[in-house]
Amino acid sequence: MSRLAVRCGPLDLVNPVLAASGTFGYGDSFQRFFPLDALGGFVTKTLFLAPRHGNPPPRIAETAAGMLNSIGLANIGWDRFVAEKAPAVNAIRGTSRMLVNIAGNAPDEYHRIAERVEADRALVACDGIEVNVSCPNVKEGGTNIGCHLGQFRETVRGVRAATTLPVFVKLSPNVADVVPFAACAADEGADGVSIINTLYGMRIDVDTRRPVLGTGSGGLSGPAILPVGVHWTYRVRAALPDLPIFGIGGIADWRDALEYLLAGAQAVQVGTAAFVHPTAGPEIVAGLERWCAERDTTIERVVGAAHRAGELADEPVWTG
Amino acid sequence: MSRLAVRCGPLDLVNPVLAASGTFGYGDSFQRFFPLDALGGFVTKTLFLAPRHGNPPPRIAETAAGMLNSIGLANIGWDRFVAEKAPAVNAIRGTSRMLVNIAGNAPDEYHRIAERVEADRALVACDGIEVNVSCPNVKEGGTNIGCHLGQFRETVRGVRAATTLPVFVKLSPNVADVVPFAACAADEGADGVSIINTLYGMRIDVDTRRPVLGTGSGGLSGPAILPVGVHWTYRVRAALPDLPIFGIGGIADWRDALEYLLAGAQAVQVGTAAFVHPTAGPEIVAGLERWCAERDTTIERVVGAAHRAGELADEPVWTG
Amino acid sequence: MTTDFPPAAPMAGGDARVLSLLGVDDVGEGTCWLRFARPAGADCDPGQFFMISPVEPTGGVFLGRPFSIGDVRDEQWRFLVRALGRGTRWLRSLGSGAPLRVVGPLGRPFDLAARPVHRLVAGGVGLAPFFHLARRLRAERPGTRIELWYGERTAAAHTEMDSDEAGLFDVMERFTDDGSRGRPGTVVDGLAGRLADPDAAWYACGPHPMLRALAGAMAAAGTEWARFSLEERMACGFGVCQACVVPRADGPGYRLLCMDGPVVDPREVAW
Amino acid sequence: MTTDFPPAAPMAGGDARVLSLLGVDDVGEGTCWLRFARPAGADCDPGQFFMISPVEPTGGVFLGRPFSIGDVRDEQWRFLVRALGRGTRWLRSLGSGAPLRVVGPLGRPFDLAARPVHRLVAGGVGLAPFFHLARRLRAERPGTRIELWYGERTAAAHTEMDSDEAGLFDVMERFTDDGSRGRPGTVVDGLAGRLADPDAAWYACGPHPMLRALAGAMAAAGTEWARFSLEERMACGFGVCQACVVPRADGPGYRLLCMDGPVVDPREVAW
Ligand SMILES: Cc1cc2nc3c(=O)[nH]c(=O)nc-3n(C[C@H](O)[C@H](O)[C@H](O)COP(=O)(O)OP(=O)(O)OC[C@H]3O[C@@H](n4cnc5c(N)ncnc54)[C@H](O)[C@@H]3O)c2cc1C
Ligand SMILES: Cc1cc2nc3c(=O)[nH]c(=O)nc-3n(C[C@H](O)[C@H](O)[C@H](O)COP(=O)(O)OP(=O)(O)OC[C@H]3O[C@@H](n4cnc5c(N)ncnc54)[C@H](O)[C@@H]3O)c2cc1C
Ligand SMILES: Cc1cc2nc3c(=O)[nH]c(=O)nc-3n(C[C@H](O)[C@H](O)[C@H](O)COP(=O)(O)O)c2cc1C
Ligand SMILES: Cc1cc2nc3c(=O)[nH]c(=O)nc-3n(C[C@H](O)[C@H](O)[C@H](O)COP(=O)(O)O)c2cc1C
Ligand code: FES
Ligand code: FES
Repeated sequence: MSRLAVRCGPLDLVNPVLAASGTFGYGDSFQRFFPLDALGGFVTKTLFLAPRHGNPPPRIAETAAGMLNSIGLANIGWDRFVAEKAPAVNAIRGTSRMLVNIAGNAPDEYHRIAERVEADRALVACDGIEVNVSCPNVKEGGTNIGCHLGQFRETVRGVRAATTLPVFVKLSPNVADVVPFAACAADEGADGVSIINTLYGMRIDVDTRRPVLGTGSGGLSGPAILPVGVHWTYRVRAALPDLPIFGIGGIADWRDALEYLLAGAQAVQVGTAAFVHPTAGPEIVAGLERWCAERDTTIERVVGAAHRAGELADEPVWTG
Repeated sequence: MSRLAVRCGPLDLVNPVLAASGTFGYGDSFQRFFPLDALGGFVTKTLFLAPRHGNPPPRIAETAAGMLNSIGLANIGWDRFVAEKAPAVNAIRGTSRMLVNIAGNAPDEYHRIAERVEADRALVACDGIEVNVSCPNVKEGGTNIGCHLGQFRETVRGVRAATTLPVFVKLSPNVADVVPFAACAADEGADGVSIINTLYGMRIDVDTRRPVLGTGSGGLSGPAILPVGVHWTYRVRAALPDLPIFGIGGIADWRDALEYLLAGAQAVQVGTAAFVHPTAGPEIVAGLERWCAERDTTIERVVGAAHRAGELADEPVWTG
Repeated sequence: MTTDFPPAAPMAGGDARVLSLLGVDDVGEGTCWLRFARPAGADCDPGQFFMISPVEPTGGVFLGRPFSIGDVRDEQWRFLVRALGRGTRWLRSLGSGAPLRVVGPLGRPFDLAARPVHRLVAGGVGLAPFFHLARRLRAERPGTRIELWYGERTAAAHTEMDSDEAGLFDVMERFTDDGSRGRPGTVVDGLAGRLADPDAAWYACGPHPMLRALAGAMAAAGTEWARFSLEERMACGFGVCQACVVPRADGPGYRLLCMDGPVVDPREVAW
Repeated sequence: MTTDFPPAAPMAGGDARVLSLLGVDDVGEGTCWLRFARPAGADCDPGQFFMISPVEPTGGVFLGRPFSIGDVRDEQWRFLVRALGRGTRWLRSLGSGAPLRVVGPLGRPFDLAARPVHRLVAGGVGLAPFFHLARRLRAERPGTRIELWYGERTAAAHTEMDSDEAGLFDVMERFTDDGSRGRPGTVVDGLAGRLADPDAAWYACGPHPMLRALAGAMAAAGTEWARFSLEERMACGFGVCQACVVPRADGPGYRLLCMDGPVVDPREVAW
């Protein structure tokens, strides 16, 4: 499938379709549906140094062509991941790339887990780190690190300093402009960015008259947010043409994936769609292969093509 | 229908359902579907002092449970509105409230059109002004006024100074936090806020390999964004319990409207849904009436009810 | 969108209705007639259009699709629909009984010329409005000649007509780009030399490049009386969303196709 | 979501399938059997569940809904579905032939006790898993007595059973809260005094308040062998989304109901 082979910064991928963090477990959950190496790679659930129980239920709510989640980054913690998950995943992943997604309660916790990932490289055959900055900074009154440029910079800098592994920073759309965050990640030596994480959202149960989610608000994902992710992917590509991008948000079929690639992402990550349609990822790979073959082209040639006939990102956006 | 009667700041409304700006023309377009006073009120298309032709087509794109638009605030300008539209609308609007939505290319243009609205009060029987701050500031390199607190404050201050009419400020969701903008509007003497305008979004045509919209990006609206609007309505209500709110975004039926009311909006505005379902507004009114009657309650009592059993907005949002 | 299933019937809404499909009949490669019972007392004129959408967003289809009224026959409203993208493929996949939102009639109809010859020029599914138009011309312009000039890419794409439909036209010239049926080449080529005919009124509908070419040829030939039905993306269909703009010939700015059209004099448009 | 209509068939995906409905049969107020042809070679155990969703988001229904396997009969997979909200109402409104995503079997099944008496305790649509369970018990625990204790709010809500279904149970005790059918009161009331029975194994499924009450009564009575099938919101059903948490009895934290359940020993859960 060399039409599909693509480089995303330091990573070479057999195809441009990965599984997104928090929707693929630790890599060992989809065996029943397809072999791991059907995908170009996958990103683990966000790992903290210590395990987290996560938020009280209900943790999900349905929305029009999407869903809300308030999982609360429940995870087994780094040590259990190394002991219980890594050996099996190392064995089965084949050609698929594994990115370990990390986070903490404050910038220094990010740095510490990044050091552990670096230290445990012999035990965990991971190909890179994805930094989930969309977390409240517990030590700073809960400001979301991914929405605050200063804390964002501090977080990325420390992670970069802690490891020589490829580092991708996963950006939050809950900001006025994603571009400065992407630029900051690039300044700080990140190898690329992942665009986007979930949007803030809430549903209210009109019968109980309370928010559906146990925590009130959560993160919006699914087909509903695809245009938001494509918009920011296009903008970041226009401003930083050399910065590798994972396009994420609402991808459910190969056409959706192609929109991100044309907008400038080297590869995409599929999340929510895999809950309702577990084989969405491999079907997207097959669809892209067919599309490239029919046009005798390759993914490498398609990436960013939407910019070629003239840049549309310099203009301010007049809606309404 | 006194169960539905509600006060939204200085406005008293026969029911809490209005038509949103840009989706109802100048008030004279829905006669063929229902009489104007079936709604509590309506907001005009955004008016500038001078007419605007708007953006090159295509101006819309479909998305999952939503749409993008890049109309570019095409409008007939204040003078033609006064001469050609206002007389007819004054005559037919009955009990429905009319808000004139205004904007400009820079803060001082907002101030000038607000002065005109004030000066022409005898000619245009409007009940208030809604300020659409989601516009690029042409004199400041196109920064979106609604996403920049300094320019936002300057804009609201001047409009407030120019008129004694009720002033509602329509907030953009394309910010890290909507609450400071709502607080700023309140500081500057606005009578209330409208939450939310469209989110930035893009679609790409995989056949032409170009963005679908003539301008590249546009504004996302429709059911897809409902949870985003409910989230910010809830957050603003929690932070500023006395600030009147119009809830907007993705409302297509009475349950959707009720979510905004429970979250803390005194009234709602229906936009995109009316394109595909022109009678959505009156059907929502009927649904709310039924719901209130069955429970022998009133809209006034329902507003903000989702906060009563304990506030969920103080906590940082842990998604993922 | 959390409406109950089955969807609640809408309140009296003038021209906004939920109608259930009577049937979907294939009449050539990817093209079908969508049929609805004509609502009591509802009328529409040739060249007007309707916005047709799912009652709730369905499989990525949310907005209404604009379709010209194709034919009014046997107390039915009929729409000739070619399955091209998401929404039209979805419509074609429906079975009878499926509920759909049908908003209209909308827009400016064809006006009827007082001329002895009416030439209806159709490219592809641009054929749609001409059945209803031909019936109207027969009724209101008796004794005039009605010609259909109809081009498709290839033979398989040609819409099959029953005798009643075919009988609406005194003359029917078929064209195919590949020569596989009727005359080879485009309709516009086929009309070369005839455009100055003072007896003829011209009604055209088809893809934009075809209409642009025809408008150019007509300008050159000095054609006096012509009406084109144009297409642009539409969200509402009744003048509020400002999506459906076409550049106006007189000065800068645009016309709203759903209000000032879809039927226009080609001289009103900057091509 | 821009998949073509009709949806492309999925690639071989293990337990992820698109199946078309064989039929929807109403069997009592708002309750129906959804029937599918059993895919060749596919098996599932009593107490396991499936995630069922539209092939594409439809009318506000996007996520899969979890349903226990209700019965496996006539080479069919049958799901007993009560229409409560958006998705279940939509499922009930479908006709035969409708394509649906059906992912599973998922989760931990009922294990079968080695006891002479099996008491199946059902509240409302919690009845669903017990047809398949009773068949399995008949096959693997021959000569034991299978009792169904089944409560509903009122008579009209009771699921009607054909003779084959009713014949699965040696004893059937029906209850209604309002006394309109069978014994008055809740099943849990009806069981008072029996819970210590050393010959009995207990299998329960129903609304959370009922199960909480039953778990409390069992703890008090020192019931030895019981299995409950619980409910929680689920996005995936196979352990990746972390939505389906129930508080664990041992220390803080949660169990994932889709992996450690849905069938649990009531003593594993903090009620
Ligand atoms: C006034 C008018 C009358 C029409 N009459 C007919 C008719 O009788 N029969 C027929 O088959 N077609 C007709 N069309 C064209 C028809 O509306 C489009 O083919 C249809 O909207 C395409 O939708 P889709 O879902 O297949 O394509 P998609 O690409 O999935 O549509 C995406 C969006 O783009 C819009 N769009 C795409 N192509 C067009 C187009 N050519 N014109 C307008 N909007 C478009 C869609 O409405 C939708 O909003 C008419 C168009 C107009 C404006
Ligand atoms: C393991 C398991 C087995 C089940 N077996 C059956 C069965 O055999 N028959 C049957 O009728 N019902 C069963 N249920 C309950 C069924 O899943 C819900 O009634 C259904 O999800 C409600 O969806 P809705 O669209 O009607 O409600 P909505 O309120 O529209 O659903 C909104 C969201 O909440 C979720 N949700 C709402 N109520 C429940 C609930 N009680 N449990 C889990 N998720 C819920 C939905 O799945 C959806 O994601 C089972 C639930 C679980 C967890
Ligand atoms: C086609 C279109 C045009 C719009 N024009 C305006 C406008 O002129 N001024 C404005 O304040 N908002 C405008 N809006 C935004 C709507 O008023 C509303 O805030 C937004 O669409 C979200 O609500 P909805 O999901 O119900 O449409 C427009 C929206 C659409 C879809
Ligand atoms: C249930 C759920 C859990 C998630 N958990 C994580 C997580 O742990 N870390 C992270 O970086 N993103 C997480 N995400 C975000 C996704 O990786 C993805 O960025 C987002 O959902 C948008 O993509 P999608 O629309 O394809 O789901 C989660 C999303 C969902 C729906
Ligand atoms: S389609 Fe909305 S204005 Fe023409
Ligand atoms: S439902 Fe997703 S983990 Fe249990």
